[in-house]
Amino acid sequence: MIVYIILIPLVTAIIIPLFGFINKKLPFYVTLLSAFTNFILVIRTAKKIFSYGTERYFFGGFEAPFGIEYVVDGLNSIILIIISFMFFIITVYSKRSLEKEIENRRLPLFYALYTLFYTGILGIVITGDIFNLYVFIEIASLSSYTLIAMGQKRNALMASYNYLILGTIGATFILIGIGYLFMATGSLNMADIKLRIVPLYHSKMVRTAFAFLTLGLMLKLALFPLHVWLPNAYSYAPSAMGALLAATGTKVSAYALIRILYSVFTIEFDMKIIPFNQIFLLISLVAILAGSTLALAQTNLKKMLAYSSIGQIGYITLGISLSNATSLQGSVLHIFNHSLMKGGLFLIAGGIFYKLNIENIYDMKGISKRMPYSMAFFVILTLSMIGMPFTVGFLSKWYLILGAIEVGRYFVIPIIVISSLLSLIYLWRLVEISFNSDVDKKEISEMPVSMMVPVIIISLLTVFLGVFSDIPISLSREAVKIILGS
Amino acid sequence: MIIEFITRKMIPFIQLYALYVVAHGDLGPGGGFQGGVIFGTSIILYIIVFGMEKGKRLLPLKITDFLGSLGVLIYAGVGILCIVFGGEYLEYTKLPFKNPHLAAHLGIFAIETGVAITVSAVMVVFIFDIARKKDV
Amino acid sequence: MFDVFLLILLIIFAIYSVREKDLLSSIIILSGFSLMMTILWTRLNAVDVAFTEASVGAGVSTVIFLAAISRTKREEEVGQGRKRFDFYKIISLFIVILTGLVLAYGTFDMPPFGDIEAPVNTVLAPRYIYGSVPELGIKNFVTSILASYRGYDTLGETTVILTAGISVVILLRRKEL
Amino acid sequence: MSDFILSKFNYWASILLMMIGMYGMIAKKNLIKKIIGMNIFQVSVFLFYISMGKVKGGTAPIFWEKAVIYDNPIPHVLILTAIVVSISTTAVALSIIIRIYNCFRTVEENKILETLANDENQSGNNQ
Amino acid sequence: MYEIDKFLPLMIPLTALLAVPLIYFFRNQRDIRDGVSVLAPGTMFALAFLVFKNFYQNKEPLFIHILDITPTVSLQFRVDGASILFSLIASFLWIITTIYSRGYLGGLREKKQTSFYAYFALTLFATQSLAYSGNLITTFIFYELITLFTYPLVTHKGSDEAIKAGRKYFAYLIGTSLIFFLTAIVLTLSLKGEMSYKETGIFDGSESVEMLLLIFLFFLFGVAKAAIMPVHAWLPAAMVAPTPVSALLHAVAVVKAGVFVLYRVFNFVFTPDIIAGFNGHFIALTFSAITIVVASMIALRQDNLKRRLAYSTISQLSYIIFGFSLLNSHALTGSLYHLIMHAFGKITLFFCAGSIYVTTHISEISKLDGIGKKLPITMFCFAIGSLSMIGMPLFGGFVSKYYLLKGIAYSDYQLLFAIFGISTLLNAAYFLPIVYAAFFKPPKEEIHLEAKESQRSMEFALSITALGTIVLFFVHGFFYPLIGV
Repeated sequence: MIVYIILIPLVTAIIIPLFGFINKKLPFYVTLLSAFTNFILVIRTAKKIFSYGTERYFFGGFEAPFGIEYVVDGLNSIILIIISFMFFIITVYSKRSLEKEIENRRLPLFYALYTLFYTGILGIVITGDIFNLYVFIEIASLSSYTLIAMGQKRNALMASYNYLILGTIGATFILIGIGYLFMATGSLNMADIKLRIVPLYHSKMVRTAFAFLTLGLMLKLALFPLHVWLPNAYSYAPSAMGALLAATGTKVSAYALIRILYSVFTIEFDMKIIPFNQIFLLISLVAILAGSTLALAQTNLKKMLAYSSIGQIGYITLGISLSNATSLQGSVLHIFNHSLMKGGLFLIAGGIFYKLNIENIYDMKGISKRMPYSMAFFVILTLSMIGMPFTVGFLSKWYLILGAIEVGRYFVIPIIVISSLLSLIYLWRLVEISFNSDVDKKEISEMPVSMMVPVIIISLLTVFLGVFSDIPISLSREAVKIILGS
Repeated sequence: MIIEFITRKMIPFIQLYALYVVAHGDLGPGGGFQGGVIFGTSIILYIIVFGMEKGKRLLPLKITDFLGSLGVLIYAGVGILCIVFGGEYLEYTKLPFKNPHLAAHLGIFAIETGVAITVSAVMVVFIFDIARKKDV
Repeated sequence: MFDVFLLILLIIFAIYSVREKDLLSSIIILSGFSLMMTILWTRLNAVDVAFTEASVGAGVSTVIFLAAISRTKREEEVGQGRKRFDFYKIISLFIVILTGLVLAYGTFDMPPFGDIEAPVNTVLAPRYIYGSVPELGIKNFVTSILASYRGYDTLGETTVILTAGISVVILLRRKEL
Repeated sequence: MSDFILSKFNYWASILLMMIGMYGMIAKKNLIKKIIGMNIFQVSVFLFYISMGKVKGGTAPIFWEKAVIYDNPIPHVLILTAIVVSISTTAVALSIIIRIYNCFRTVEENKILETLANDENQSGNNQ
Repeated sequence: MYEIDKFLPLMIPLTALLAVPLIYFFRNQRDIRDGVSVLAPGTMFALAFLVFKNFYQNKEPLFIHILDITPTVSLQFRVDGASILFSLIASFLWIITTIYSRGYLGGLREKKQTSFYAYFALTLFATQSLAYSGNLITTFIFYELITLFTYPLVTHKGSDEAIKAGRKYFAYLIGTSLIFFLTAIVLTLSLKGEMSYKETGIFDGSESVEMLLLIFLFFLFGVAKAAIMPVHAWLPAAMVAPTPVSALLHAVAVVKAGVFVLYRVFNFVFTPDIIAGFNGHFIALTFSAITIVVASMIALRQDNLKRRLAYSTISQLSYIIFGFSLLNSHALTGSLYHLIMHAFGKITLFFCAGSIYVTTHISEISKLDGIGKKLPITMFCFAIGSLSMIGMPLFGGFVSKYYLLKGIAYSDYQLLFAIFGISTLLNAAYFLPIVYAAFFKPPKEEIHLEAKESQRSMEFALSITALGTIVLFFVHGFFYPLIGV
């Protein structure tokens, strides 16, 4: 019953405020419980999917395209797995850091919104109906606006407002695109549209719809020229929320983009009818370089991580734009990996802020004396970010490079290498500074266990999946099968 | 003075109309959302005329917050009921009534009520919290 | 013809409410805009939507707008030292016009206004129109779709409202203001 | 020709409205003005949807014995949802604006940005 | 039996890896900790010897497939003569170095000794794995790991200067390997679809000459650990590290790892014939020759003893590359011999430098006058080491140089004898004056010794290695089956 994947968090989100009336601490445990239940449910569903194939659910018993349909297939089950996992992990982490950053009487409502955000992104991933997609995008966006505005500094408010403006423009573009598409095909169900769109390849309506849908999603995805909202939003939000956004927000948009490109429109439409891939490839490469370069210019740790996310999003779109099986596998893998790695890095940044109240990199001299374990895991995740073999980061980059070679775009390789170097530089900066011991020896002050454990789990997973890599690779292969419809 | 009198007399009718709109969503124009907004508007009107304090006494904030959640809960709950009675989510016709049409009517009425409760509560919250000058 | 007149009026109102420096009057104009939109939609037989827009667009949103400006500034300040050639404005104008052109480009393949043969009216609509009464016994098709066929969307919609409510509470209900 | 224009006029008008609203959203520096623009933008999108649902000689989509053709109810439903979304966004945006006003004592974007820049400098000096 | 064969080589790096938690666990009992870090290399040496025995019985190389990272990228070991040779040397010298560093660190009362030993063990793990790695990607992984694990050792002091040097170290090694080495690997894979070493070479000469040349150059300069001239600057920078690190890692493990990778590239990725086909060896010869001469000249002008040794290391490494690129069997034998001989000689010299520093806090050559009276054993061993470096008969250095000269004679570049002449003279010019000054010049100012107690272990260690250089001259035949070409 895949409908429960949404219902559990939704109902949790609704009843959390009621628990809040009873006790201010209770909502956290309720959230944790539902997150865990949901994770288990997702895992079981995914198991079923991978053995028995795609599963569909018709709401109200009205068969598609007349009713709203939920589809879980190889592609979105992998996304579901990573999202629910990261949500669970970050919820474990969130207790202490939120108790520090948010005053306690506001925690119940905060957790309610937090779970609503989760509901929204799950809905985006799981739905098979294009208007339903819009509704859930709005749920996720609205809650994230507020959650970002809950940040401590007053920059948070402005960041949230800018995100709101741009996000609303993006969502409205998506709505317009849906309108044109609906007008051209008369249907709202993705699979149905895909069937009906074939004779309409040359219709101007369809092309406009395509333009607006992709544009709106790129805004949500913060692809390079449209990234302006992302860095502030990520760095001024409460630490846990920033981590959650970095781990899931853009990934979900990337997934939605893949869905739109390959399951609503068809691959030959993207490739042959319109010169989409060339443009998209160009944008992605620019994004990769620009993101890494801008990250180099930052002194605030969280901001640096946020800018590096912009570069990493470039990788994901790069794989999409090369659009052969290998590169798409690289893309899906990178969605998975980057969610893991960047989530972990943000958690560590949040931990440093929690213990020492510093965000600026150059104030972190000799921090490896004070938080040795955190820095050790930071190094591990850094290696994964630059694509060191034995870490998951390697897999995605490797597949992207192979994909680029497959279609003979050799110039992609140096760009990937250069950006890896840049990311090495801007991440290693911190490691180096933290090794510097020209400061008076301080006692160890690590972050509390409930914040440490998630970091440990993520880092170990980064290495484990990098070594025993057949798990992510087989999952992503299933996903690519779905994308290319074979 | 006069305004207060008129409002006092008017508000019940507005609320009655709101209920009508909610109830007759399946026959004529209107439905839970519109009804909810109108109901909320009646309270907003009350607040505008008699001031925030009286308004709060009429409808404490805790209640509105609670109602806001309750409405959605009703909606989701009806859906789950449909599953319990062997249908898909929100498949009203499977509800245990003597004929599917009646089931559909009642189910839809239930969710419309849910929508109406949430909407009216949230509308009131909007006014309470956005229009409130000082903390009350 | 009346529709055309109404549309032109709408455009004028929109331009005014964007250009007007006094926020209060621009909000009033906005609510007039939505009222006219309501009329237009009634003429297009979208009674439910018109109803909603009347109560929300002209009603609630106006009230909260007014409340908001009563708590903030009322005038939009004319940017001091405004250059005659404002680069930012030019850029945004360019973007907007580009968007409009793309949208207009899309309209050329559209079926003419009110065409019964348009896919919109042939693919899904009949099933709803002719299925609603026998299947569910609901006379108002909008309600039947809203609550039953696409009931799940409505659940999402209600959730959105709840989200907004929680957001407003968590943002504004605090001592330090 | 004229009927061609008429046949598309609703769409074009709505597109024009969208452009106006979007311009207000992007170009205006006043935060509340941006939200007003947002409202216009979204409402004009709704108009676009409603127009596509109109059928010549159709009656309102409510069962009626004498009716021959009904207008298309689907866009109406979609727009009902979208209206709700738009009012919710407006409310959230306005509450954020109020918070911003309480922190910065202004709702003009460029002034706020100046203030933030000053904050940055001070923090930079402190380090 | 055969299973054991497969299992033994894996044990060797694993032993080093197992040593790490033990070292960390006994961080408070200093003696047990040091015991562990003597025991571990001892075990590894024994294991390596067993592997050698098996290899001696059945001559053919042994392939061990560990796991697949992706369908094309797999982790793979290959046990053959060269790898056993390398692993034997590395594990043996680690024993000595541990004994030495016990004295050294004790003498300087270093902090953070535990982490020092731990990273040491990690580095040795990576080095051993690299010695046995059987395809390009495995080599690459452990190549990078070596850099990572040595970084904390280089920045051991944690001072700003050390951090800066560490940055240079890191930038050179990781930068080149990511830009050139990895690209070369990817190109190889995309051309041939496989990466595992073969006697017949991965390339079969059917590829375009330009492509081959490009890949060859990428390999040559991508492996910056071999310190060929444009990419050598990291090695002097790394001398801020404590002397045991410079001794074992920057005279043996790290740099020899680089050279070892080049050996694989020259003979198992390409083959001599193919390299000759696109004149790659000519470029390699030119660069290595230049490096030999220029590095020696720079060494001449260094006053800091460790820096002088570093530059001499650079030039000596190029001997080995030089030998590879002569493309005949004699030169190859010479190179592999030089791998051993230089290791012993140079580690002796570094040990001496270290013990001088510990006991007298002198690191400049100009202050060494008359130190021979104070530290007779040390300076005597220093003399032995230098003579071996120069290539005197009765010293190990002679053997390798002999084979290299033979290689030149069999190649068609006879005029390269000149290079050898010059460089040998230069070696003599920058080593012998030190020895002379140490024994026969009167001391400028009074030198007073300290840290007597730590002197024992250091002198023990360095005399063993010095002895080694002499012994190797007589028993070099013992290694012939490993080098056997």
